[in-house]
Amino acid sequence: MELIWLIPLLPGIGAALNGVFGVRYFSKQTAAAVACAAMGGALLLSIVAFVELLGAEHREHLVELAQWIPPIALETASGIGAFEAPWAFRLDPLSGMMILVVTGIGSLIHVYSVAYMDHEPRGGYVRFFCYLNLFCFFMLTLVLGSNLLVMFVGWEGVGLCSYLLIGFWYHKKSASDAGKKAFVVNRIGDFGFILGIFLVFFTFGTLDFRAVAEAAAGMPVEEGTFGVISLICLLLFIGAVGKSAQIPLYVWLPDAMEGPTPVSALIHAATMVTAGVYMVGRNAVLFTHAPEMMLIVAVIGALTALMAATIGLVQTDIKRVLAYSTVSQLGYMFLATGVGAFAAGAFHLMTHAFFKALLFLGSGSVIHAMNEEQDMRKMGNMKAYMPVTFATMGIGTLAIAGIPPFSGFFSKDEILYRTFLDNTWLWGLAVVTAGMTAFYMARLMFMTFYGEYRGPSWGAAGHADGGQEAHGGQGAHAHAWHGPHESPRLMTAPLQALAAGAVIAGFIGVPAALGGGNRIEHFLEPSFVAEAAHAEEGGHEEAHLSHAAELGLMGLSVLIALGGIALAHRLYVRRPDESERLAADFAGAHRVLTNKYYVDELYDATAVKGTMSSARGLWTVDRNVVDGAVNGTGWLTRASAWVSDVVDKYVVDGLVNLVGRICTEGSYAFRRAQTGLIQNYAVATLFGVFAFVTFYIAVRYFG
Amino acid sequence: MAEAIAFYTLAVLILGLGVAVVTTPKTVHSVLFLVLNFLCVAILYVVLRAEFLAVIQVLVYAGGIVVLYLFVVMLVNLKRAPEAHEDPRRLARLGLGLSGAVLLELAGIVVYSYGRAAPSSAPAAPVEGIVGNTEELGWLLYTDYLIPFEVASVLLLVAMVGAIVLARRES
Amino acid sequence: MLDTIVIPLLKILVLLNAVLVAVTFMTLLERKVIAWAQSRLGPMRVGPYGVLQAIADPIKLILKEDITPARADRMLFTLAPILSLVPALVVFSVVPFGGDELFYVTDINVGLLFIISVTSIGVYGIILAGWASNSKYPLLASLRASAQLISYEIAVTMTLVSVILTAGTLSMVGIVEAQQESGLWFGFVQPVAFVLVLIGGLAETNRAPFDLPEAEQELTGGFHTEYSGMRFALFFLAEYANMIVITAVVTILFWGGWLRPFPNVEALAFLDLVPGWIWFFGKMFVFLYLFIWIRATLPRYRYDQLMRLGWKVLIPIAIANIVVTGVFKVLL
Amino acid sequence: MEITSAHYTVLSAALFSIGVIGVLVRRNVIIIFMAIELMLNAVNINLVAHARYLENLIGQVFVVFVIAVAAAEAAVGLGILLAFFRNKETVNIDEMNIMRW
Repeated sequence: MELIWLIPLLPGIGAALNGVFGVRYFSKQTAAAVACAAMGGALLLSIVAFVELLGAEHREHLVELAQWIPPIALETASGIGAFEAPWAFRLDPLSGMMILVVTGIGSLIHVYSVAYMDHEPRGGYVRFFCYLNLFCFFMLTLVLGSNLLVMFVGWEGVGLCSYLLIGFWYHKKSASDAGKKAFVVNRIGDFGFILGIFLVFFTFGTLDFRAVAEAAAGMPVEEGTFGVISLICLLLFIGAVGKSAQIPLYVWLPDAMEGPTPVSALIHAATMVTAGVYMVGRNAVLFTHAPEMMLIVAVIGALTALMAATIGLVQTDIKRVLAYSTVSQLGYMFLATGVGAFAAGAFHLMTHAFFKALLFLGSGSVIHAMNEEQDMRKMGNMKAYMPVTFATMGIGTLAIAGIPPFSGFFSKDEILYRTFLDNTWLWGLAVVTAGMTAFYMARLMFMTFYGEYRGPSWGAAGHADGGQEAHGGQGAHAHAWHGPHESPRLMTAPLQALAAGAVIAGFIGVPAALGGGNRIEHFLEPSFVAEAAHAEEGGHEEAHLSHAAELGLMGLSVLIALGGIALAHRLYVRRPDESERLAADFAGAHRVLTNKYYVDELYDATAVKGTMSSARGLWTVDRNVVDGAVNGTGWLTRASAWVSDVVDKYVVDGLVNLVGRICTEGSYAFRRAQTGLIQNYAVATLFGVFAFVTFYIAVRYFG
Repeated sequence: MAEAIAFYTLAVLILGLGVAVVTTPKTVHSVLFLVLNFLCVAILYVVLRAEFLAVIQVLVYAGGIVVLYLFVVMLVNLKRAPEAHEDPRRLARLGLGLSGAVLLELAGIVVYSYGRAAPSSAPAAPVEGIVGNTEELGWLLYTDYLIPFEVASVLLLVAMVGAIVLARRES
Repeated sequence: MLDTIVIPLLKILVLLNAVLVAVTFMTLLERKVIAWAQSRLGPMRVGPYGVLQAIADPIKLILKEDITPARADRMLFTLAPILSLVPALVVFSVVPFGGDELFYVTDINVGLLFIISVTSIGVYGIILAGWASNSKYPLLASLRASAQLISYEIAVTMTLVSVILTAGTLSMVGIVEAQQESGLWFGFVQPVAFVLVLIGGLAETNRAPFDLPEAEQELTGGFHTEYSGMRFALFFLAEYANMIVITAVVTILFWGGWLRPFPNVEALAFLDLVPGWIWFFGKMFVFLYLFIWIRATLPRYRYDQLMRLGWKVLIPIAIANIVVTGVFKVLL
Repeated sequence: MEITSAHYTVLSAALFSIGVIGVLVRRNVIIIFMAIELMLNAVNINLVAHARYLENLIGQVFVVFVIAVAAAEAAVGLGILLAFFRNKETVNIDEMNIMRW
């Protein structure tokens, strides 16, 4: 456990090697080997650390590497405090779980990428692995950071890597635009986050999570009021909203699908976007002391889940469906945290990481097979071509739909159960969302793998057709497409591994109602409560329903999920024409959904246009008022300068010239005195003597 | 009485030789008159009971400085008359008039003031008559005026070095 | 009246005549001595052993035509020999030939300085003679002579400072008395000074081996080339008078003047039977003879050697002598 | 007919004026130098006379210094004169005005 600092550092070294030397010297194989080795090492270390953590009495370990910011005297709410931040990493159940997720899924995706990015030219290939390793470095820093500031470093770092990787194919305008969009939207959230950090320091005089939690535990719960903790939570939540793509800042995530698919899988499904959830969980004590904020979090989570799910119903781009699905699932997680089920949120985070990464990688496999074709309408009957992908994606779909015994069922059901306990309205929304999730995922599966093949015919013609949506690197090499085919072993192996994870990951959280111990919740519990509070409230009994009622709820959600799958089967497999009829019948709603509720347009019209027009207005003010003032001042200056000039020319210059004239004219007279005749000078001296003596006589004898 | 005779004789000689120095057209004659003038001054010093200064006057002025002048006169081998060229702008007449005026003024002051105040008569000559004040002067020079004396010697050294540097031919 | 005017005038008269007579016989002595040195007889025709030659020579010079060169500066040409002789004679006014007041004209308290300063006037005679002749050889010779005189005058004067230090007075009589008190002639106390003054005296009188100004081979006769008759005689007189002055001064300063040898030794008191002035003239005669002897013996110096000897040997030695004397004076 | 210090003062002033006239009127630099010496001597006469009449030897001490300075002045002045003469072949002060430009 002492070596946990190596966990982020190994990918960092890998990134540095690839970035500094690799871009110039490494072959593709070497770069991939370096990156994968770094991740593998990190995974190994993570496993060892996690095992050690499980065996430890006190499940928390702090490693302080170095002083980062030496103590600086700064004012806080309670007098002058010392602002300091060490480079410190904390391993506790939550971060332990997270590093396993990050390094585990990260490693698989690295392996997957080795094959997936094979078409890239060497420079881009190395760059990709460099970025990927860098991302892991920052993500692990974020996860392991023991205080808000270290976390913020990781937070910003993953933002940067996200930007770099979304815009990986930077020659493509949509990709670079998407990267910028992600970056800018994230900045809004980060703005809130860093303000929250300031406020945390101002309030508690420290940035260490544990210290903050202990301090916050001593403060009263802000029931019915909106105090300083609520404000902190609001600000932190804004950061989380930006990073985890919640209303209203989710718009960047669907666009982020412009990046390579492994990136979408790793960053925009499994790890980075969950950082918001992780951060809220990290500050669980703060949030539990701000019930009003909890409600807001829950509502926003539920609304996001529902909204994203509705959009996902009609999307045709395979990755966008998954993207909205991700947003929706993140909404679930926030819903969980909002209702106080932090462990459930984290549990869902983990399971989601498995099955969503699986789904993304599967979709990537399909896209790969279809020669970069992403539109589901041009697919179909893919199960015939790529059985492994079909099987694994099927498992992922069942998992996300919440069909027992796949992992999604346990985590999602835990959330629904806890939500039901807390707020039935929200529970209703969540259940509806679950149904929709099942529907659109099943739709995705059916459109892609069943039915007739609708894609282009392979050969020379297909190549041109597929090339239209292909990324820039695709056109660079003459890779003849020979029709859909199963992906290479390097890609299917991670799929299979993830599928296995998607199947079994749920079993660590089997609820008590099903005879399980819900071990994950007990394992994670210490991370979400203050130590003092933990000891105090250890025996506190939470409200819960009877096992029967719980089982009833489970059955209901499974039923709804199955209903959604069945509906999708009916609409897209048995009667495909019916779906088109439905779309035509509800053309208005369909259009709204297809256009994602016009949110982008709304933002464009309000935020972007508003900014632009206010800028233009300010520009006008600048041109007319400020410039006018400046010009007026200038005119005044010129006028006064003119007056000064006239005075200078005729009065001052006149005086100066007069002096000069006098000197000149005088010199004509006086220069005659310089004869070069010493005796004349002596005569002058003598005249002085004469004058002096005369004066003396006059004063002495006649005065 | 004797002093008066000596004084008037010497005064006439000194002034006459002085005028001769200034007016003689030939430089060598001028130098000669200067020597004679200095000798007369030396005698006047003896009259004034300053034997040491008298001897020094002869030794340094007559024997040293004026010989130097004589040397220079001989070394300066002029091919044309030394005062051939005259600058029209020179104010010789004005200078002459002014010096005369100053002299008259000074004489007037002296005569007038001494005529009013009781003129100080010479103190009685020492009894021994012939014993001088050389030792006394030596004491003064080497005690109270030691530093000026040394400064004067340094001045002479500097002058010597300077004269050698100036007069040396560039080789 | 008698004391202040008549007696001194008488003394001066006697002294002048004595000096002039002495000078005439000096010329004879020189001719004789040199002749003997060269195994000749010298003047033999006029009087017994040519003794009257000393009178014949002046008569010849006086009777000769007195030529003034056409382009000479008449005034200076006339003045120069006088300027040359007068200082030489004036010096005798402070030279005491005996301890009694009878034997000196006056004894001023700056006697030695007086002698130095008056001798320094003598140089004018030579320079003006050369200049007034308006002739190239005399001018060159006069410049040489004056340079030589001035150079050696410095050396001699500095040497005399050490003697003055030893004696503690500037008065000539006082210096002799000082030697009587100390019981030692200063020649034994200041041997270096004696040698220096002797050499300097030779140079100041333009005697061999320092007779550059009169070097016949180079300058056809020196500064007085253009002179003849009585004016030449005056230069002649001046030179020998200067010799006598130098010997007198050396006698007084270093060899006790009119004192007998070992003046404080009572055992030699019988020597006092000889009058002081005879002691004085005897000593003088020895030095005069020495001067002539040197002339007959030594070859002439080259001009640059002469100047180098004066400036680089004699003056440093003289300064060192002053320092040593001063140190002893303070210590004893 | 007693000789007072006034006599010496007038004599001194007269000799000084002769020197001044010499300096101002003559054009031969050597004679000008000599006129300066005359002026110095006039000063010396004054000093010695008053040393006697005031029975104070300081006047004579001062004369010693004046003579020393005169010697220095003569040496340097004549050195300059010789150097100048070597370059310009003149001792006429009216021609010594090259420093004017």
